[in-house]
Amino acid sequence: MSNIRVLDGNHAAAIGAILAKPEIVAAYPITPQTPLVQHFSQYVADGVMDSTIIEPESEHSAMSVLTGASLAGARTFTATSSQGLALMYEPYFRVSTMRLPIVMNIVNREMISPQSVWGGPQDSLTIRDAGWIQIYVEDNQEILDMTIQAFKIAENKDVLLPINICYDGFYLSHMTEGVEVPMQEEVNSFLPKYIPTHVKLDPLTPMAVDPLTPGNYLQYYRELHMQAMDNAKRVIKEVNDEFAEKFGRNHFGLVEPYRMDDAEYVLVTLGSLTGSARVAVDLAREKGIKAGLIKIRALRPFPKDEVIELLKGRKAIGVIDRNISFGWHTGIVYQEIKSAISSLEAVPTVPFIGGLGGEDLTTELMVEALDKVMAVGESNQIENAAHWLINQKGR
Amino acid sequence: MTIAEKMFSLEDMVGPGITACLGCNVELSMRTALQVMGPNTILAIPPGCMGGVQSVGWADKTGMKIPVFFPLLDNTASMLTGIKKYYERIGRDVNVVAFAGDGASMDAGFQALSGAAERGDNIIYICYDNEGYMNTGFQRSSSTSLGSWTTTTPVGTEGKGKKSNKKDMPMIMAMHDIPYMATASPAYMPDLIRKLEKAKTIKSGLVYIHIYNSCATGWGYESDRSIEIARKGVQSRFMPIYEVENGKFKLNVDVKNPIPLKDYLSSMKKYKHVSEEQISEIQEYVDKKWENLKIMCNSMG
Amino acid sequence: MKEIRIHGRGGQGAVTTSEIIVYAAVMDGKFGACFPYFGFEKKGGPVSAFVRIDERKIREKNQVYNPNCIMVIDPTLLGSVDVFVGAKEDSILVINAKSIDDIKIPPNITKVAYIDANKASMEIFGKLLPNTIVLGAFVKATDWVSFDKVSEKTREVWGPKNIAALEFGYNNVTIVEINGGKGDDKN
Amino acid sequence: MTKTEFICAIGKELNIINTGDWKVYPPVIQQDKCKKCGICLMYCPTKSVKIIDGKFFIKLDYCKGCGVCVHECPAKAIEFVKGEQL
Repeated sequence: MSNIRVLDGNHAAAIGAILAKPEIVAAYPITPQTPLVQHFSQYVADGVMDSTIIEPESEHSAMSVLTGASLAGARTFTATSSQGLALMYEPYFRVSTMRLPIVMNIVNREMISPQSVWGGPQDSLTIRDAGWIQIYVEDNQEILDMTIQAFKIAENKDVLLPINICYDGFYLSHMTEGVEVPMQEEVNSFLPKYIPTHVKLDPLTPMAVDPLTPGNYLQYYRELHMQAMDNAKRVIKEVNDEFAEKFGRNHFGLVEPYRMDDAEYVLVTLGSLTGSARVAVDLAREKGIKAGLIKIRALRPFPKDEVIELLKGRKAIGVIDRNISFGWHTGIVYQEIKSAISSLEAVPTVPFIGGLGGEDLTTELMVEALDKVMAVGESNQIENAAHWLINQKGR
Repeated sequence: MTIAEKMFSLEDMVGPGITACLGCNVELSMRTALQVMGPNTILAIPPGCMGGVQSVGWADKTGMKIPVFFPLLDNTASMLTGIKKYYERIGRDVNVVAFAGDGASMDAGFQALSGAAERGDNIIYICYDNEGYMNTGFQRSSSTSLGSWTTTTPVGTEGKGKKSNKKDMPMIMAMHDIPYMATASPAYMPDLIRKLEKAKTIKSGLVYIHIYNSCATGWGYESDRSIEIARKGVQSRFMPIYEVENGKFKLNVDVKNPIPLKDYLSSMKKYKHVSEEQISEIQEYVDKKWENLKIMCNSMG
Repeated sequence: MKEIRIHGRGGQGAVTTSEIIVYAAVMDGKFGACFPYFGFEKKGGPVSAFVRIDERKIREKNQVYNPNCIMVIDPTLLGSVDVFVGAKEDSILVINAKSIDDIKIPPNITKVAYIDANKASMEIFGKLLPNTIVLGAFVKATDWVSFDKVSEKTREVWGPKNIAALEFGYNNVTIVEINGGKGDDKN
Repeated sequence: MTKTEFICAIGKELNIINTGDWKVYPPVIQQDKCKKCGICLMYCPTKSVKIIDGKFFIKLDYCKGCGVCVHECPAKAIEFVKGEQL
């Protein structure tokens, strides 16, 4: 049983989080995440939501409040964007290395300068190596479903890592569409209460958290952290399957393949831009071109094996990045893909960059990208510099 | 029971050996504070002297008999808020306490502390003020006083120590309208203990206790004079001992005949270069602060 | 897929109007998606919102560049904003206007629904709130979403008084074919 | 790499540091001069002053020999016993 509601992405995220019943929520408002915080405050004011809400004085404190609450044993939730995430970096890194299963939605927004408030995952991709699980989603249904799943993944005893559900600012946060909302009882039976056993600040069981730790111990903890990331790959898939069975919606775990069975020319996408790439693939298929795409959902842990399996034997690959890795002259996802498939026989790959600062990545641009991938595949020429996708329509 | 007997009856919550310097005033203050706080306490010790002396622990061992953790330098109050809110939510009364240096309280951690004070989060925040970043070899903090030598305000042909006055943190915290703010000194132990006991009873908001701690290593004096220097700080009116409860100011140690400031300053190396001109400048500051405090105590007492 | 671009001024409810249309589409069993133009909405300044309605899931998350329907809530925008830009062939214009005689409508638009929503608004509300009247006209002119669902959501977000305005727009809109076509039939 | 039973940096067993080794000379309370005021107990940074059967003693296990007790004792009852260098 569920009911369909018409929600923007922030509202879908808020409802997903509320269904998961976090005990402590602390979030600092920032465009484009602000409506999410407002929804929480309103739901608490209306008595619909039984969370303790703390209004911190900064994102740094938001994450710090949750660090304390999680150490005390609470299920916790927050959300932020861009500059807020940057301010939060210090406690952000720490939360993962303390193995606290905090759930934080990142409403992806460009990093400044120049001044910009619009969508793009540069913020979270830049800090992909801070030890958190990062999952990128495409539409509002996926936001809601993954916000629920996030708690189950993070709190799994083989994982115990914090998790980000990342969705593009404005493109999803301010887009309104129909979303199926599960019933509270169903979510309750899917998501058991969080009971920490690995670390807890409680006078009944005194312990020190983060004593001074020499490198030989620290390296051991890092090794365990890496194992937890590996475990997370399995758990993300298991939770996805269980969710699909219970709620009837399958989001494909680590990577979603689209029309990949016999695909020769493949686009690799992340986040909300996947939609127009799907349309471009469909248009190519109508013309008899064997096009397909894979949507990277889990960026950390990176689904290396799945990516290799999906990309081997293709004629050419294009990676669409709404972000930049400065100094590499490509996007970040491109590097990840290239690293993953380095063991495969060389296949022409094209790095695309576009849609920065809230620029649209239109269907036409995705068609352009696919055309380029085909041309490169036929000429078998490896491109190194990024191909820019420029939206002329919006100018 | 005398104060000494009472203190002897309370369990020391800190591990028996921590690597604080000889004669460390802060070790004394911390052990005493935690004796008063007792076992039903969760403690935060941010980076600083007391974090550096293995009081949180070493490797996979703990430094305390109570739950203890390292917050970041700049988020002590926020982390404690999260802990306290959770315990309030589940209906357990736990003392949630910070023992933080002046850097973690008055500089990097000030925003988080001010935020927690404004929200009325019920945490006990103890600041041990030894007027600088002592754990890393005495760099200046906003609590370092005018003219003081530090490694980042050195004395040379041009430099004459720190160029600005000490930040008046107790008054700043009092102006947050928190239910209880107090200053204290380890030299005035019964007063300090009474204030810590008082702190435990406050449930309506943030409690801030500012302990003036002298530092043998950083300030430059023999370790056995640790309490003497702390006492001189109070008796020269440099470190006024007062409390503010629900807006009411009360001077706890009324220094009627202060010792000359010079006697205090000249007793340690960090001021050995200080000129008569600088002393009169510091004296002016101390007099002004004292006068203001007396006015507050008279009008808002 | 039907694509709609709504033009209004900040505070006139253009964004909420787009959400009501999506609500109705979804509740009718279709798919719908909308978002505002990603700018800073200031009261009185020009704003736009984009809506898509389709029988299948909507995947594009971009602005609407080539609308099948253009809704103009405030006629004074015609002087400052090129509301017709990118209009698809045989598209529909729904506009708050006394008449369309003085409006230069491009050849791509072949059906026009117009209503003097300002006048009606003064009669119904005693002040200028033209959006629900134009929304009623839109429902009638396009028949893309059901009146019942639009009405249901309008009541929820703006209250019962707006239902009279919605009905007025629906019942009193003048629909004309121009440029020799039947609006949106080809799309 | 040193393994522990924990998955993140925590400590449960109490860490013992023998700071008693730090002192050069041990401070000793001369019972005949002691007025039992308790000042040494209040001011000892390592909490090494103990009361046994109403008498004050300095337990030397963790005493670092800072001399605060010697300096503060109003009865001058505490002395470093210099013959007994540790």
